[in-house]
Amino acid sequence: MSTDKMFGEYGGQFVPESLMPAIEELTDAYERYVLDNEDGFMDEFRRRLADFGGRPLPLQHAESLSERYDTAVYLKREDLLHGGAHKLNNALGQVLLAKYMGKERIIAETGAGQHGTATAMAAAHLDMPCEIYMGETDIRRQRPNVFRMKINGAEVNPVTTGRGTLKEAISETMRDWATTVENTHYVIGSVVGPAPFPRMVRDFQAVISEEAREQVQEKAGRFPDAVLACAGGGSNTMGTFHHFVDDEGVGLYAVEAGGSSLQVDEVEGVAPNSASLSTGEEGVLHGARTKLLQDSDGQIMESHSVSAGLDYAGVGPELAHLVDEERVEAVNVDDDSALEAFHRLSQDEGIIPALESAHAFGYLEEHHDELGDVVVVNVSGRGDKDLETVLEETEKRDLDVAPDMSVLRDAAGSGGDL
Amino acid sequence: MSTDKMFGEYGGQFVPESLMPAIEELTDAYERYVLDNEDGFMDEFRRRLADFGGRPLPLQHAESLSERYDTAVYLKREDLLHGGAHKLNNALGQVLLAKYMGKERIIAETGAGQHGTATAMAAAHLDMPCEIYMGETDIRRQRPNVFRMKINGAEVNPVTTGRGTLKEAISETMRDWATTVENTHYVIGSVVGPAPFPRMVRDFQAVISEEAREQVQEKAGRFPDAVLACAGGGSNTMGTFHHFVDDEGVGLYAVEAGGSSLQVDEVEGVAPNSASLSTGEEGVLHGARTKLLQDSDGQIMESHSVSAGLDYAGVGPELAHLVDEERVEAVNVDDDSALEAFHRLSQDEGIIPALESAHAFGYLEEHHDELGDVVVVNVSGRGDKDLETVLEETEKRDLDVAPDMSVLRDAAGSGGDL
Amino acid sequence: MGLERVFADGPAFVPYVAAGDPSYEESLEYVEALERGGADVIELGLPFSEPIAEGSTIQEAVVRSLEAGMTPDRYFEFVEDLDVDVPLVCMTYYNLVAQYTNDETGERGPRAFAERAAEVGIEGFVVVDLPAEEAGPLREACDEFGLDLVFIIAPTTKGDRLEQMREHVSGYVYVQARLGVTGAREDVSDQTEESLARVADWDVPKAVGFGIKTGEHAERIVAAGADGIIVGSALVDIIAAGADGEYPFTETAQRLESKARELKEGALAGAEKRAATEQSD
Amino acid sequence: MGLERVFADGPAFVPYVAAGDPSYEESLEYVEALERGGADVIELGLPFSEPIAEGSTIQEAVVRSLEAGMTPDRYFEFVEDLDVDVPLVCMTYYNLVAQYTNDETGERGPRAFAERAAEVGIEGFVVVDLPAEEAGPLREACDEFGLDLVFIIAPTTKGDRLEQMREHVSGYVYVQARLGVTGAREDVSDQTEESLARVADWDVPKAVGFGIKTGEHAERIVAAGADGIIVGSALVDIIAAGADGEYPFTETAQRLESKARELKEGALAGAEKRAATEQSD
Ligand SMILES: Cc1ncc(COP(=O)(O)O)c(C=O)c1O
Ligand SMILES: Cc1ncc(COP(=O)(O)O)c(C=O)c1O
Repeated sequence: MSTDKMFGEYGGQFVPESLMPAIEELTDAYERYVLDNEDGFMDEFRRRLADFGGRPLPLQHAESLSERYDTAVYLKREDLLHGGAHKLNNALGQVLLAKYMGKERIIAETGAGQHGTATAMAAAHLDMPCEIYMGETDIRRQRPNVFRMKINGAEVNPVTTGRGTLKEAISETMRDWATTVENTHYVIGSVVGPAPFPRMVRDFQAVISEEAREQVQEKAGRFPDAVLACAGGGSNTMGTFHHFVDDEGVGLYAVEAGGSSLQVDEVEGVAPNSASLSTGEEGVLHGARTKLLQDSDGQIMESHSVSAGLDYAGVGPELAHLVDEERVEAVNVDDDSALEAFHRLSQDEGIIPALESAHAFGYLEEHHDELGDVVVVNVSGRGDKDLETVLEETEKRDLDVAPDMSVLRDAAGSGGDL
Repeated sequence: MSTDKMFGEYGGQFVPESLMPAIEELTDAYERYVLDNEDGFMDEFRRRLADFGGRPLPLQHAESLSERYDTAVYLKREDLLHGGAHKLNNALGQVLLAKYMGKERIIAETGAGQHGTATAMAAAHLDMPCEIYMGETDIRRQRPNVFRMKINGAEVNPVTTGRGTLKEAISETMRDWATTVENTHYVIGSVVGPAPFPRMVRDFQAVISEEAREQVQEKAGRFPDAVLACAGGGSNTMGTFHHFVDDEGVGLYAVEAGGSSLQVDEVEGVAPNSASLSTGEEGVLHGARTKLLQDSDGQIMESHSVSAGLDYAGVGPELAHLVDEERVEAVNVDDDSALEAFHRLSQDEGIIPALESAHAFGYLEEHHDELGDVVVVNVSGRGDKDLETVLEETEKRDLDVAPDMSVLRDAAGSGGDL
Repeated sequence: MGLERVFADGPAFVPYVAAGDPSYEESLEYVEALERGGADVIELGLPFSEPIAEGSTIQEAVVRSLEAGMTPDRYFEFVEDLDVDVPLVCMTYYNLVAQYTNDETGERGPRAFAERAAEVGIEGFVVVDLPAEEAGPLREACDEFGLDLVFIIAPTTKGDRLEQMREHVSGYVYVQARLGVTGAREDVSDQTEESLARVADWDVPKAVGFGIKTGEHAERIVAAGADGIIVGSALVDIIAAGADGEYPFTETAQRLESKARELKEGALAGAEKRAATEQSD
Repeated sequence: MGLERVFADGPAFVPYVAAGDPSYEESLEYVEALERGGADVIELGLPFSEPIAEGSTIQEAVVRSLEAGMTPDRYFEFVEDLDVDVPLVCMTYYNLVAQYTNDETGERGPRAFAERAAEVGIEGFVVVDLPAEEAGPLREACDEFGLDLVFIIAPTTKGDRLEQMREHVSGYVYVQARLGVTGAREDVSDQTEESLARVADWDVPKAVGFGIKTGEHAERIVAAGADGIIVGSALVDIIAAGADGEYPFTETAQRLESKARELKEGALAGAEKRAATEQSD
């Protein structure tokens, strides 16, 4: 076992044998193209990230929040990336890599639909046939994204097993891959899965912190005291942290979805949260040893979060390692806090964040006085995809910060639901 | 009448007397802050466009389209601007100007909802109370945008007069303004309305061509033979053309919505298109003399286009003038062609354009062999807001290029409509 | 000597209705009822599809009239068909003026419009979206055909603009009582007196409009110095009630006539009050 | 001498079912029925919540078993309760091995798991998501407790990987007949012969699985050189039909038994055929 498959004791390659050759092939391609820039792969990747993706993206001084918290708050604007989330950094990298590897077909799983849309966009851009697996529950709660994938020419395959969310979609994509591995690349959507995925996805996403680290020095004249990013699988998290890891004074906060509660229901096998870093135990899922939401037997729990993109029982192995090493602090906020933060950022800064990203802002609200003078928060995506969910969940909760939506109902007449 | 209220014989200030003082005040502010950069207004505007808006935006070489048409096609990616359309360039400029002018309240009209969302975002960003007027028909066909405005803290006032589209919304906003003019700025959404709006909005949008003109020289090593932009009111059009106007060899094409037909129904007062440049007559609407869709008596027609943002019976006076001068060519494509182009760009380039922008690509498809070797097309916005409309309109038409959407219907079960 | 003459003998009552609302025939009767009620000048609206300065009452009147088939040509016929002796002012929006075409000569625009208006006996214009700056061509046409061009002074009109309008105005000056759009209100705006004060030394009569609803409003406004009151929405509300079938046609005409009388009497009472105050000063 | 022994006397029939599917009691009977039908080794699935290598047939079996309350501890009880003489292999996913905790000692992980498995009489493991690279700790534990660790050779396993696995494997090698996930198929994959050829000179027995459905498939595969056949989904389909109420419980047991017999006989026929071919070569 070569050490670079591991992050401390996390990581590895726990996959059926039929996938191992593909993973070896991928490891080789990763080393050659990504690490060694063979055939100018990384140059092409960066060029496409700029021209197609819109990079570099701003680090914006957030005036209202800075005033509210008496702290210089900077927003890393991944919501402005083509497709509306940081996900394209990785999807574009992997689809391009698949092309360099001579693959003819792309598959991917998606939860919130953001990775699916990013992959569908990248595949359309690079002219690769593409199929996306998505749980039926997620299809229902993220319909606009389903639509976008189809519009981009991808197939969307509904996954009906389990609770029909991200975990099941990953499993189903692995099944497809086991069958088609010879001509197909599996574009995994976060820093999870068997090596080399966690490292590779992190490297594609590291452009976030590469830019942010320079930008914050330029704008604030110093390093930040804290960097916040929400953590589902952890790709935006690791992307936002990576280049800060060696900067000792910089606190790194991975904000997980606390859902409705941190307690688990062992009997039902349900965790009403997705806080695997905060509450999970070491185990093996989807190809890697990492922290998991599991029962004492090792059966994986159904996670739950109001934000589909955080709704995952595992987390990237590198992040698990960095938390164990106390380099990253694993924290979490609950659904209510995320929803309130969603409305706050929308109203006070004019930026509608993804519900995922809103978690980071929920943490900022709750702990701003412990974070120091300069704080960078990653806005991992925009919230257009979450409008339906937010309407529904906000009404359930009767939140103070929520706007009055009656104009939408009044005009619903001939239009149908939002 | 000072000539700079006019563009040839177009333009002017045809408004009720109660608005004239505000318009004079605005003219003064425009000259001082925008033209003379007083108090560093333009510096602040540009800084905010960068940090909040995400500028500069790429000029992307479109590989598939270039191959399809055997022409170097470049896309100006305004779809990547914060909010999802070029509209923020103007909204941010005007809301900031209102702040410099000491106004306390913002009102705006919206058709597609893109100008409304941009204004709501800018107002939230700059902490200005904001109300948006929107026709009831448009509220129904652009629900996600209504939602976004509300989420950003704006009020949305439904307009029930007439057919409930952009024309009525503008009229209603002018009524509000006539009442509140002392403390309120009306952020008009395109290069229309009384002077100084057409010039001022153009100046805010001209950043598009300022960037594109440099970028195309860098990427293509020369000036383009043709520049294409869709035209509703004409703000993205003028923004995309402005810095090319003096470059004689560059053909400028304003692509209007041909709707279902260029014929009008005089009896019903309905034009099944919004092609005011191509088919309209000189007249006075919403404060300016320009080309209009009107009947022989001078009553304004109801326009129609599958894309709400082009659905307007007037057009900016400067554009009318440039068409008369033969500097700009007024062309149009019909609903079908726009829908097909929407699917084509989505599938071939991985960019889901706004239905408005899709018109420019419809024209490219139909006339690519007459446009020369290097063509710049403005992607004025992204199509997320149009998903419902496209689903509906595509199904009606049974288009070849459209994807199969059954997965959405199958999973609709407990979810409701898209 | 144009429209100024009607203000000579005491405060003028100037009603507004949209011609052809809710139908050609009914509208003829309504206009005549207003004269019976004491109108001194009638502002007769030529409806435009985008009435940006009107509140919902007049917007709806415009829709009713347009739907009943009103056009500029029909409008001029309407004026010819009217059996009233008081002067008529055509109130409209500029695009209808700009597009008007003389079918015989083919001439188009303000001159053709003014010529035809004069022919049917109209004595002046109020063009809502035509500020003094843009009024050159119509002003010329009015001069040629002996018509008055009435301008509106808004509460926001001050300084240079005010001076400039003073030069252009003729017939009477329309003093807009408050900011905003047309529509009957429950109160008299505080802005009214201020506005009147700003034009106090102008030598044209001052007619105040926007929001006047009752005889009592009329009285207060005339007492405050107005030479006339312009009332639209309060009258159009009565027509709307008739159009909605709340009252039969003849009753609607009677209601209009008595509302007109109430307003005219209010104006007269206001004039007496003012005379009294002026004497006591 | 471990599991190899069962392949000594002719082709082995190796059925797979999920323990506890659809209930503890029924499942005990089903396993016994398989033995009666001629099973030589039984791969008994310990169900994991994320069965990433299974097709829908076995996925659903896993869900039925988990919903009926199967856990690793219950699984070991199940094995103890079973009244069969043939060797049992535990087929599962690695997380259940890694998390397994010996309640008495508190020891957790592969060693605790292997110890308990050996205790109840299990003779080997197939851990679907544990490639040779990650198998160190479990390999050690197997050695300690005298268990076989069976690896799967996929159609994609070639070159160095193949050599490496040759060294680690014991009991038998599980030759995956085709790419993809488990599930009964209508045909025999062309990849089977190729795969067998790649391991022809290995000295462990070769059992072929994935997609075998009928006696005729079994025959062809054994004729092609396999020492055994592994059949899961085709049997689980019968259990599923029973669980769905299509057949009463006893009939389901009989159907399983006769399916087993069909497969075993197919394998035997294949062995004869091969012997015949080998002679004629
Ligand atoms: C906007 C956004 N942020 C964050 C996430 C969580 O993923 P990760 O933790 O890998 O960044 C998602 C996943 O869909 C997402 O869409
Ligand atoms: C994306 C987009 N493009 C174009 C337009 C048309 O406006 P304009 O012609 O002023 O650019 C709109 C208007 O809403 C729009 O949303």
